[in-house]
Parts: sequence; structure tokens; C-alpha cells
Amino acid sequence: MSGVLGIFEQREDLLKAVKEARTENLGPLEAFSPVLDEDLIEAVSPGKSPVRRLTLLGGVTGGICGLVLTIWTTAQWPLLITGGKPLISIPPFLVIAFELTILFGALGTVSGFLYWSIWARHRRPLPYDTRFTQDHFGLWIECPSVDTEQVVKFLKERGATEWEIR
Amino acid sequence: MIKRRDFLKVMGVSGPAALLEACAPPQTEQLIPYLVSPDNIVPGVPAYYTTQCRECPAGCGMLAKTREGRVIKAEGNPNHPVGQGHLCIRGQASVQSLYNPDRFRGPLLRDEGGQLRTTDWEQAEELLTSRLGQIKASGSEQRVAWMGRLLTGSMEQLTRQWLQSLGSERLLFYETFDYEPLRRATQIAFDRSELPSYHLQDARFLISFGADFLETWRSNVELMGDFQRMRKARSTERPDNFVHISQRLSLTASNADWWIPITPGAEVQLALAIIHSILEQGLAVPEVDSDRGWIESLVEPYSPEATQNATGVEVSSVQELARRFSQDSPSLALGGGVSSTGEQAVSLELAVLLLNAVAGNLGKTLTFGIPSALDQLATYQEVLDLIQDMNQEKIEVLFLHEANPVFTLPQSCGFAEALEKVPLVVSFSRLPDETTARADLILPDHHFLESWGDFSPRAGVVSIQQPAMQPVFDSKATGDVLLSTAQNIDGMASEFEHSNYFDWLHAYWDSEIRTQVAAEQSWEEFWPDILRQGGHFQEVEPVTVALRNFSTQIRLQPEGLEGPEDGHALLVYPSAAFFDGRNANNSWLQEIPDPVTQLVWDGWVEVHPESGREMGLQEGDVVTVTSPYGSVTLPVHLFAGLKVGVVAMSLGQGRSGELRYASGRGDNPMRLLSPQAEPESGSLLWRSVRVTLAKTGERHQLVSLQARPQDHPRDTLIAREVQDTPFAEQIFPSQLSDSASGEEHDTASSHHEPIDFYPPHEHPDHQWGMAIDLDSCTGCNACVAACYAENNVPIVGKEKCAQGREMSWLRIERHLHDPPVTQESALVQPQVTSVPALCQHCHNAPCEPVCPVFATYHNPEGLNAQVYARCVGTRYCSNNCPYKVRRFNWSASEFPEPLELQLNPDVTVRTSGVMEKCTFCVQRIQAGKNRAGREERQLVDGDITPACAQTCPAEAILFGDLADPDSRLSQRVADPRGYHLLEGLNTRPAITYLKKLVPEKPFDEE
Amino acid sequence: MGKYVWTAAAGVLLLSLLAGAVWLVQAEEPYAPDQPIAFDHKVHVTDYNIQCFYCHSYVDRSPFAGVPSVERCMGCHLIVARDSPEIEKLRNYQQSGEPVPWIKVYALPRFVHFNHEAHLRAEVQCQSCHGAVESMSKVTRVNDLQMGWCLDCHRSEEASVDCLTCHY
Amino acid sequence: MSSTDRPHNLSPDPTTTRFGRVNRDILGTLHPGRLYFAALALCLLGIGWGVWSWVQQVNNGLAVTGLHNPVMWGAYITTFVFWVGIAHSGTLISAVLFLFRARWRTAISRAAEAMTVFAVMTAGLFPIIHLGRPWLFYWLLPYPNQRGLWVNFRSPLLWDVFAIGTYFTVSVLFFYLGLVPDLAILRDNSTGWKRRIFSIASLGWSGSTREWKHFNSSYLLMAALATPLVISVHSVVSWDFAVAIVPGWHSTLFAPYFVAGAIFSGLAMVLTLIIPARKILHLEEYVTPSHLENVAKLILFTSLIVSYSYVIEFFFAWYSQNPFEQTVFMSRLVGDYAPLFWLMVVCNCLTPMLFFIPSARRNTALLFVVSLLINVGMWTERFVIIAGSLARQYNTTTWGDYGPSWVEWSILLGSLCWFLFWFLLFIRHLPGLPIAEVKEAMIHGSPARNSLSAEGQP
Repeated sequence: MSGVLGIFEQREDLLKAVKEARTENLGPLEAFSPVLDEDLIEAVSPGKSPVRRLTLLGGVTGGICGLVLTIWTTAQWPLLITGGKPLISIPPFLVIAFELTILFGALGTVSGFLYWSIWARHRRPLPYDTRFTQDHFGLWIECPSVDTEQVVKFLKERGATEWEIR
Repeated sequence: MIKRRDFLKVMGVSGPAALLEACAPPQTEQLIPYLVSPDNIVPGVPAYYTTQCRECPAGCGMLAKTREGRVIKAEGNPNHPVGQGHLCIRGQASVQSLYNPDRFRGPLLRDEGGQLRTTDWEQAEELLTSRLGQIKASGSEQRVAWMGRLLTGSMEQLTRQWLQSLGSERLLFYETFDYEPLRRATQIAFDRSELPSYHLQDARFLISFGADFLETWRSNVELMGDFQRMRKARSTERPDNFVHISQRLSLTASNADWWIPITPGAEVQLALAIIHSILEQGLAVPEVDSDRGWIESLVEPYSPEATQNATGVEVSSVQELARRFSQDSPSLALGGGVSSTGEQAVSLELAVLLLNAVAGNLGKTLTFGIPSALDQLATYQEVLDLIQDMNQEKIEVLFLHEANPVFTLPQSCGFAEALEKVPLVVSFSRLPDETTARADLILPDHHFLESWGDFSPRAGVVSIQQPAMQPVFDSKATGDVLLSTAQNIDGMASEFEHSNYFDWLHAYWDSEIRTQVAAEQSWEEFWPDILRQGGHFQEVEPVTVALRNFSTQIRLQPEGLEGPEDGHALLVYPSAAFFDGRNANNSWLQEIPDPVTQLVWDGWVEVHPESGREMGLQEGDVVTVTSPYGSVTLPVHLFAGLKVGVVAMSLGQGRSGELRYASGRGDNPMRLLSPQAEPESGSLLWRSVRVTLAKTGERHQLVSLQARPQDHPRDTLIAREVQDTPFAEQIFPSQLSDSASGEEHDTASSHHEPIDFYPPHEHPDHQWGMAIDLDSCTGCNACVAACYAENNVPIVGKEKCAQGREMSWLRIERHLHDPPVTQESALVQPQVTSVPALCQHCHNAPCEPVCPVFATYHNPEGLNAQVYARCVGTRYCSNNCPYKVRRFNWSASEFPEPLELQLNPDVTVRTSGVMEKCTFCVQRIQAGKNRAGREERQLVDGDITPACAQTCPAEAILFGDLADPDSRLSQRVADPRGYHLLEGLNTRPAITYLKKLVPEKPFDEE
Repeated sequence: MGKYVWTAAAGVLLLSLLAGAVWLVQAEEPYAPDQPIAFDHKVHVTDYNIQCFYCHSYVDRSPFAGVPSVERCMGCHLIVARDSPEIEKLRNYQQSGEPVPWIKVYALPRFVHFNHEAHLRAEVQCQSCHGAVESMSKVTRVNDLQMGWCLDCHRSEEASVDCLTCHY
Repeated sequence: MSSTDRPHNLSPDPTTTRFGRVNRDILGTLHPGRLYFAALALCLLGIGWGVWSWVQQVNNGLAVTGLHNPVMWGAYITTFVFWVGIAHSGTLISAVLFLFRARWRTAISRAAEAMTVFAVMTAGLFPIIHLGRPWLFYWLLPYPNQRGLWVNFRSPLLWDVFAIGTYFTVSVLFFYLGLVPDLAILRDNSTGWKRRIFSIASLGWSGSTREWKHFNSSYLLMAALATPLVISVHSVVSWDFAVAIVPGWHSTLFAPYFVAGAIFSGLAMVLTLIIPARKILHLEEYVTPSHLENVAKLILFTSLIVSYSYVIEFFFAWYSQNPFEQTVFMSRLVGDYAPLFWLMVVCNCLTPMLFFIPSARRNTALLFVVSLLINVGMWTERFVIIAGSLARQYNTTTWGDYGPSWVEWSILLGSLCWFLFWFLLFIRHLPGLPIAEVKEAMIHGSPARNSLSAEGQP
């Protein structure tokens, strides 16, 4: 896989570059930014993140686990009655179920984050410049090596201060 | 002494998990277990031996429960007429005096340096024989004296004969509390020098002139049982039939319906006034018509009006007393306790006997012809004579047997000094005491649970005392000492055909008793039966007596007290727990609160709050109490249950020496008393001095296990419940039916229709429950001691008690109300309620659902279970227990050797950090089921009795199965008086309390 | 950079697996202490066909089965196998009046109250807890008397599983 | 420059320069001096003392504490509740305010989140310290065992186990999630072994748009989960008392009452920590008085809720006509617990009233003092509720008063040091402010969304 990584100093330039790259539909894009930038996200990869699905899944699982755990374990020793309450006294069990719902939901969310933003990235490594976490922006445009010249030109015109061909 | 291992080796077992077949103690063919087959002991199965309690002269029958050859519990012998299967707090605690860690490990001998050093029995007896040999040889008379506890039967015979062969008649049966005034009075009035027998159970109205018969007077267990029978028979319309007349609200007084706090010395006048009123109202029985003349002239000056000033009792009250006493016939008047033994003691007894006569109680509730062992007691005067002889160096050897006169005699009578004049003082005492500290030779006797013996508390009752175990220490039965010395003194051996006491006893029972009571039986038939029954018991027919004119012999001038006019009359009373101090080194008795004051581990002087205010005394102020004869230093306890102008001290504390539990607590009132004897009867003058109190400026913390109502604004909850309608009812009226009104209740668990969110859970087989009759409960604490013994409850000591860390599973809450006595109060309603508080085993137990690990839960038989092994110690259950009956092990419990031998192997000893509480003696429930299983039958009502219910002398506690509608319990809980503690919380306890019956209207109202 | 994450994760996983494996394979030696006298159950029970109750005579009337007193042993061994060195030991114990310090093979904690009598009444065979002692020359513990093990039997035999049955 | 000046006013600097300054300023805080290590040593000392005292307790049993019948719970449970409460503000600030889009939170969110984690770590110690047999604490966890015994899920203590467990896990995850971009910054600003550690910690974050996208949505979801959690956790803690039948505990009011109290005390603790920190670490221009003022307003708000709850408690007691309840509350009002009760009223109800005065809200010194008072006050509140109620239960004959022993005080001190120890480690090794968020705020020019303007309160 080959492509060009352009480095920008001004966020505005980057945004412009991304939009025009889209219109000229140059190959797949990936932008780099030191900050969470909703406009940029909108421009590069529109649409909702799938993480929420895992959250829901986790939550539901947690709730069910909570009820199953409490009811099943209580049924294990049906003699142990306390305080005139029946063996399966739901109200207290709901507390456990609730807490587990939250716990599993959170675990689901984090695993979603790990999967889509960390693991996905490691499957498809991109060039990186340490300045991206400090104060610079970057734009990676994937393209067949024959077109690199043209892409570099494109980036230069859009205010990229440096570029790097892969 | 014997080390534990060796001890167990002798017993042939090693701990609860018995690995060895138990070989029974020596003389096995005579040792006959009460319940299991006589041939051997089975490890893991308790063996019971009949014996009898010698903690006091009452002589209650006892069963010693042994496991693997060690006594673990004392219980009453149901076959025995004295006690009828129950024991008092002291009897229950006797196992601790058996394993008392301070007991002498072996004989001691005072060396040249005046130090006691251990010796062996050969040496000790050698010294004794040589000295006695000289005396015997010299043929001199009365050189040897014996002062010891009351003996009858074989031991008395032996001792007397032994002394005689040493040329002495000096055999003094010395008990701290004698009944000489009464015996003298019967002599004067009926020409019979014997204590009368009482039949409370037949009485319908009872007046007690200072006789604390529920604590220490005569035979307290027996009398408490009779008292309860009398109370149960009384009418609910007029539930007051017991009037107590004294200066102090003792346990007995607090169980009275009416209490007359009377000026010291006015008792006689009151008694005569009642007689006067009886005659006046023409209520005297015809039997006394012949004596009417002298009686009338005797009581003539003592009309209720005339005596009102002295006694402070309203005329109407006296008349009502007279009316009730003569009309509710047969009635009974009891005379004179320790605290009313003044110069007028005999007169008081005479007046009381006369009162009984005119009410026609003679031969009904008061009979003669059944002499008591107490008649044998030496008078205090005889003791004084002995002291005199000792001072004149007439006594060469003095034997002290189970007696501690240095402590229990008035210090002013100089017994301690006189001891110095006696060349050889021999003590058979088991424990170090004030007397052994001055003895030259100490030959520790066995504890009564270790030795053979017999005792006859009264005619017709001869009980056997058999050893339930091997001696714990290197002690020797005194009887054996006497015989073995006799063997080694030339000229003496021939007079004693037996070389050991067991043979002596054997022979005595064969010749003296079998021949009289069962001559037809052979010894082989007779003896096993005696051992099973615990003795021989038969009814003795009383004799009729004739009243004699004693108007000339009755001393009517008011008694005087020595000491400053502005002083307070001193009232010395026997301690309910320590008796005369002999039990003071018993950790249970120290930790179980005093039944009246609820104080623990201490001695104190009781001062009425009013007097306290005058003298500027606060609770805990240390004062010096001074009488003409000496002074003691004690903390003050402000106590409203006193006649104003009287200060009270109990005898028993203030022990000196190296006693780990008793030493250095309180002080000994005997330092204050006058040495004079009561001239008429020769008894000790207990009420003889006035004392002055002087602040030392120091403070001393008196610890009460019960937060006292006066410390707190709100009225005591349970007190309200037991006094009037259940307190809960006032808070949750919607839920409760009126337990106070006579409305019917079906079962314990449904006093009202429970409003429950969840359905009740089933109790398929059993539902254990308990009923506690507060009308019967006297608050004597016997059940508490029984619980300590049965359940391995550790003691924690004064400091931890002060921190609220006591461990007792069962406590008697004592609810005193507004100060009963003021300056002018004459006839008061004590309003004292004793409530045994223990785990209520609630059906909806709040403690259960909060335990995170199921360490506490509800078992199918309705028990609130506590699993020590599972408890992690969150203590949430205790927070959530409204009755506060759960106990937490704040630190590891300690059982100083050899006390650990007393531990019940059927009950786990709890470790530090776990919660514990009353289990309804689940080990007994399991044992009961096991027994039923072995006998292939169903459990029946009465198979299982928890320790507390077993010992209760008032039979106030009843345990049983609520699931069985026919059980005694199911019937008892249906009683309209029944209610539950904090009923409004809907915890639905398994324990039902039966409300105390209290008179609704004033005494002298028709 | 990211590779560190995965190496670390892998390491953790590996370690935990290892620990688990170790825990699984650790096998316990069956407990068979040397007794003061090399008593041989096989000889007594199988060969000479002596009933268990003959020596453990309390088993049907007490929580404890009990072991025979020296006297009882000597009852037979006055005649039988007199010259065996083990019997010599026994004789010494008898003469010194010392109990034989047998070593417990089955011990329960103090907070458990087991009752032989009740189990016998329920017709539980000795072997079901103690194993085939009759065939053991040296008694070996065949199970560790864990609570779960007791419960399994109590459940299958429909005996009480109430905690208070054993814990009080 | 004066602390009121704001970096974004420095434009027309290019973004890069401004971002650079943020990096320098915040990363600059990570190199404190001697004082820091002195403090650290002091904390370790305190922890040691606490541990030693606890060993005493384990050896000699709970007799070394002041606890007794009937007061079975005391200083330990009080402190447990106290620390759980402290934890809450962190979640509130980072999650709830995030959902409310109150962007001023940025300035203090990181510190608050860290505080949450450490507070829960501290709170978690106490239920175990408090046990009679602490070595068996794991019996409270539902794990399969040969005894066939599980745990009693009806017990509020079990709810605690799950609530606190969940709360700790979620707080840590939330804290870490927010930390990832900053860890990457640290990685790219460090070398050698540090760099290696940071690169593992930062999971190889590269700031690509896709990473940011999922990050954004995950962070939002976590916030959405944490918000109900934080309410539930202190409700559960309050139910430890509310479901018991102890007079003074048994009240439906407890859940909201405790939650409010928790946030109240937590915010106070935030101030207690932030005010010195911003001075020492020279962050005045990032954490400005206007931020502190907003916290002060929140404190005032929660203080009013708490005060209301106090009043209502007494109303219930009076209105119920239940003498048991009344006794307890009388003992607080005029009885043995009155001194503590009034101390609590002064600290929690009266002093926060100062914050009605705007100038008071902006006076950092005053804020600091008040925050300390509130910490004391809230501890006292829990003590009065727990010990005060237990000491005055149904039966007067079983009343008894309680005071902590030296062992309990030592362990309390130890726990405080333990908490500070972790906090110190945190400010030394991790950025006290969320760098990426600060930068993010800078790129949005409009004041309404300006991170460092103090607007947009809840």
C-alpha cells in the first residue's frame, strides 16, 4: 500500500484539504489531529460510531447475569431463609442486577473503543508523526505510487508544510 | 496438683474426641451413674451423678453432669425434696468453685520464717499426728477445738468421735448466718428448741418481717418454689398477697406486692399492732381464746393508732393487714432475717409466732417436729467463749473446716488476735482466705463434687454426696485425713475400725440409716437405690404445739444503736451471690450483676438519694464509713430502695489475699459491727451500730451492666410493657390487640393478625418457642449462671463490662420505677419487674437478612441460627437487633487453667471476631432428638429443656414446641397475659412474656 | 509502539494460564500416619474376621466410635501373637499404665459436631466414610471430610442440610 | 501574566504556538521539587503508622477499638461512607457536567476523576478493616466453593460489594479512557524507558480521525453510564442504614439525602485539593477563580439540599409521633450528641451560606478554609448518623455511648495519607489537566464553547 502523508500547521487548511480531497475523490483518507475535532471527523468519516452497540449488548448481558446469579445461587441452598423473606425476594436482587448492567455496559463500551480505534489501527498501520499529538495536523491520502506526484502537488497547494511519500 | 494431661490419663480419655475407652474412677462398683448403665462411662455421652450442693447449709439435691469424667454442669436433682430439681445462682456456679484456679494445689505448712510453703501429705499428717499424739498421751481435756461448717450424719459422727478420743467436746458448727433468735423464740413460745417448718405453698397471705427467703434465708430454692406455688394460686382480682417489712428493697422485698420500709426497731410494734387489730376486729381464731387474756394485755398498748408514729404505717393499712392476714387463712408470717437481728430479735420472732397463732396458722402453714440441721448450729456466744479460751491459751490445736471466721466474724471480737495464741491452727480450706493466712497447717479438703459425704438438711431428708470426678488438685478428703491420723496415733487406731472415710460412710449408712428406714432390704438392694435417688427421703409427721404465755419474757423496750445520734443505722445483708463471701472468688458470680443494683465486680455502700443529697454524695464517691468499732472505705451507690436514714452494705466482698477474682473489691462490713452477742439468744447482733460517712475525695467507677433509667430521659421501654399495656401498643395501636385486657389470644405468633408482606414460612416438624412468666420471675439470676455454665460463655472482667463488652447471652433486665421510698412513704408498691432478656428467635428476625454470608438465618424448626464458623464479623446483625441480645467476641476469651475443664464439649468455644447469642441450647435439642432416635420414638413435650428453664427455681421459664398444639407451651402462650417484646415491630418473637400481675388499687382500699 | 501492548497482554495471559495449570496438577499425598503400634486392620478384620464394633464399641451409642483400651487389646494378645515386637510395645504400654497415643487419621474441626451413633442408625456403612479399612494394613485417609463432601451425601440421602445439624 | 488573561486572547498566534504553550505549561507541572518528596515521605510515614495500628487490631481483636454493644459500627463505617462520598464529585464533574456540556469542567475534571479513583480505593479498605475476621473478607464475594455456600444477596452489604466494585471499575476505565490522548502526548515528549511505558499505556494512540471518532462516542457513552451509577452507588450505601430498623436510620429520605451529601463533600474535597495544587503547579491561568466560583455555586446548591434533609429528618421524627425516633433526634438536638450535631450544622449549613456573596466565591483563601470545614462537617454528619443512632435504640437499658480509640484514629490518619499518597503520585506523573481537551477548547473560537470561559454551568 502506498500513499502520501501531508503535514499541516493550520487546522483550517487541513479541513479545506480534506473536503476537496473528498470532492476530487482521491483514494482513502485519514486525518491526524492533536485534539478531538468534530468537524474533521464529520469530514473524514461521517456517520455514527458502532461502539454504542457493544454498550447495549454489555448492559443487557449484565442485567441478565445479575438476575441469574442471584436467583440461581439462592436456589442452591433453599433452607437458608432470612428474616421472614421468601427465598427469591426480587427487590434486593434488582440492585445487584442494576449494578451489573452498568458494569458490563462500561466494559462493553471500553472493549468497543479498544476494538475499533486501537485494534483496527494496528491491523492497518499508517505513517505517523509525533507532532500529531503536539501541535500539528496531518492528512494521509492513499494512492497508487504512480499518482503520488499528483497527490503531493494537491497537498502543497492546500498549505501542507511538509509531505512524505510512502 | 495433677497436670491436665495426667488427669485425663487417669480418666482414660483425651478431650472430647475420646480415643480411649473410659475406665471409671476408683471404687467403680459403687459409682453408679444416674442415667447410663452402671458398668462404665461412654465417652461423648454425659453421665449424671446424684450428689448434693454444699455451697450453703440449705443442702439442695444436685445432679453432677460429667463428660469423659469431668464435671461440666450442675443441675438440680428432681427426686430431691429440697430444690426439687432446681438450683440457685450459687449452686449453678459451684462448678467454678470446683475448678477454681486459686485452689490450693496441695497441703501447705508454715515454716519458721512464717511463710507458707508446699509440703506433701505424709509430712503434713506426720506433723499433725505427732502434735495430737502428745495431747492424746497427756490425756489433757478440751485442748482441741473444731470450728467448721454444719455437718450431719457420718461426717458429724466421725468428727465428734475423733475429737472425743482426743478428749474434747469442742465441736462448733459455725455458720455466718444463724437462726438463734427464732430458735430461742420457739423455745419460749412452744417449748421446742427447733426451727419451725413453713408451708408457703398453702398460705394465702404472706407477711415477711425482713426474712429474705428468696435469696439467702433458710432454704431459698425450696422456699422460692413454694412461694411461686402460693403466688400462682392467688386470685387475679386481688393479686396482692405478699407484704414485706424491712429497711431495704432486697430481691425478696422487690417481689412483694407491698413493701413497708420501716424504721429499724419498729417491727415488733407493727407486729403487735396487727395482732391488736386482729383481736380488736374479733378475727382471732378460737384456738387462742384460752390465751386471749394475756395476749390482749400484751398488745393492749400497741393499738394501730398508738404505734402509728413509731412505725409510720397508717391505721387503715394496719387494719387491712390484720383483716387480710386473718381472713385469707391460712396465712403466714415469716420472722426476722439477718438484717432485722437487733436487740429485739427474739421479741420480734415471738411477736411473729404469736401473729401466726392468733391467725390460726399453727399446724397449717407453720409446723413443728421436723427439726432442721440448722438447729445444730453453734451460737455466736459459744464462738465468743471459744475465743476467750483461745486467748487464755487453753486451746492447743484449732481445726477450721470450711469456715473463714476471721472474715465472717465481727473484727472487734478479736478472733484473728486469738488465733495467734493457738499453737497449731489447722485449716481444711480449699481456697486461700483470711483465716488460712493465719493458719499453720493447711490440709485442703476436696470440693464436694470430688468427695463422698452425706448431709441431712432436715428430718426425713438424708442425701448422699458422691464424687462425680477425680480430684482436680492434690487435695484430700478431710474425713480421710481424720481417719489416717487416727491410725497413726497410738491408742486411737483401735477406736476407728475403718481406715478411710468411704468405708466409714458405708458403715454408717448400713447401720444407722438402712436399719431404720429399710431394714427389710439387703445392703445390695438398698445402696444402689440410694445412689440413684440421691439419698433417702420420707415425710415426717409434724407434732402439735401449745402456745405458752410469754408476756413476761418478751422484751419490749425499743432497741438502741451504738454510735453518734446523727449517724445512719447500718444494715448488713447477705450477698445473694457470695452468701457470706465464700463464693467471692467465683468469676461468674462476680460478673453476673447483683440482682438488685445491677452492679458487677464491686462492693459498695448503699445510700438513699435523699441522704446522699444532704451529705453531698454522688454515685461513685469513695467514703469512709465509721462505726464505734472500726471503719471501712467504699464507693457510694445511691439506691432509692432504702429506708431513709439507713445505709446498707452487703457481706461478701472485701476479700483480701491472692484471690484473682475477689481480692481488692469493696470492703468487709464486719469491721463495723459490735462484738456483743444478743443477750437472749446469744446470736450475733447484726443491727447494732450507727455509722457516719466521710468523703475521701476519691472517685470509683461502679459498673452497671444495665443502663439505668434515671440516666436517661425516656421511660424504660420494657418496663412500660410489663407495667401497663405493651409500650409498642402506644406507638403502633393499629396493629395490636390489647394484651392488658383479658381478651383472648390464640397462639403466641398471632396476638394480632400479622400484617406481612411475605407469607410466613413453614415449620414442618417443630417450632421451638418459650414462655416466660414475669409474674413468677423473681430476678434471682440462677438462669444466667446456668447459661454461663452450659454455653461456655466467657467472662470479661470489670473493665470490659464497663465498656459494654459483657458476653452473657441471657440478662435479667431489672426495671425499677420512680424512687419507691421517700422520707414519709410508709406502704409502697415496689413496682420492680425482672425481665429475662435473651434472643427472641424472631419469626421475622431483623438480624437475618442483613448478614452477607448466611452466618445467621432461620432454621426450619424456628430457631434463629448463628453459625460461628461462617461469621466474618460485620456486626450488622447486632445493629439490627432491637432487643440487643447478640454478643460479639471483641477479643479472644480466656479460661485460666483448670477452668477449661468445665467447658461443655457439645458447645463450640467461640473465637475472637465472631458474633454469638442464645441458641435455645440447640445442643440439648440435638441431644434430645438423638435420645428419641435411640429409643425409636418421637420427641415428646418435655424431652428438651434449656439450661435456663431447667434451673429456674420459680419455674418461670417454659420451653417447648409451638407446632404441637397440645404442648404445655402452646397452652401457656394462649394466656391473656401474654405479649411480645416490641410487638409493634412485627418481628414476631418465639418468646412470649406473661405480664406481671400488679395490684390496681391502694392496699387499704376494700 | 503498539506492540508493547500486545506483548504485555500475552505475558499476562501466559502467566495466568501457568498458575492455573500448577493449581490443577498439584495432587495431595494420601494421609497415612505411622501409628505408635503398627496395628493391621486387614489381619484383624479380614483374616480373623473381628467385627468393627468389637473394638470400636461406642460407635452405636455415642458420638465417638472410641478405640479399645489397652486392656481390651491384651484380652486377646495375652495368648495371641505374644512374641511379636508390636505386642511387646503394647505390653509396655499396659505395664506403664500409659494409654496408647494413637494418631488420629480423621479429624474434624471443633466447630463441627459429628455423631457416629446417628449415622449408624441411618445405616451408613463405616466404609462409606472411612473407606475399605478392612483391607488396609495401614489406615489411610480416603477423604478429607470437607463440608461439601458431607453435604453431597446428606443431600443424596435426604438427610438434614440445616447448618445447625452440625454447627452449634 | 495575570491569571485572568486567557491564552486564546493571544491570537493571532498560529494554533501550533498556542498548542505548544499548553504542552509546555502543563507538562511543566510534572517536575516538582523537594517539597513534593517531603510530602510523599510524610504520607508513607502516615500509611506505615496506620498499618501498624491495624496489625494491633488484628492481633488483639476489635477490643482495641472504642466499639462495644450497642454501638457496633463507628469510625470505620463513618470513614467508609465519607470516602465514598468524596468519590462522587469526581464522577459528577467529569460525567454529569460533561453531559450538561458545562465545558468549564475541563479545568478540574482530570483532578476530580483522579480523586474519585483514589477515594474509592481508600473507601474500599474500611469495610475490610472493620470486619471481626478480616482475613475472611473474600467470603463476601460470590465464588463457587466446596461448601456449596453462596452469599446472601438480600444483605445491603452485598449490594455494597457490587456497587463499590462496579463504581471502582467504571471510574478507573473512565479515567483511563480520558487519559489515552494525553498519554500519547507524554509518550511523544519523553524518551527511554518512560517512553516505553507511556507507549504501552497510550495503546499506540496516533490521533487519527477514526480513533478520535470512536473515542468521542465511547467517552460519551461512559459518561452516560457513570451518571446513573453515581446516583445508585450512594443510594446503596445509604440503604445500609435505611433498610435497618434502627431508629434514626430507618428513613426513605436517606438515598437522595446521602447522594446530595456525597456530592457536597466531594466538591469541597476538590477545592481542598485543587486550590493548593494550582498555586504550587502554577496553573492559575488554566484553573481560574471563575472555575472555583462555579464549584462554590455547586457547593452552595448541594449544601441547601443537605440542610433541607436535616430539617426534614426532624420533621419526620416529630410527625411520626414515634418515641424511638424522637428520642434519637432529641439526643442529637440537645442530648449527648448535640455538640457534634451543631458542629455539623455550622460546617455544612451555615458556612456555605457565605457563597451567596459573589466576592466570597472568588476568594480562594476563603474557599479553601470553607472546603476544609465542610470536610470536617460531613465526616461528623456520618458519625452522628451512625454512632448517634446506634447509641439510642429501642431499649433504654441497652443504651451506650461511643468514642473512637487511638487505634481507630490512627487508621483514619493512615487512610488519609494513603489517599494523598496516590494523589501526589498522580500529579507528579500524569497531566493534572486534560491537555487534549484544553487544546480542543482553544480551536473553537466562539466564547460560548470556550473551555476557559466560566460560562455554561449546569
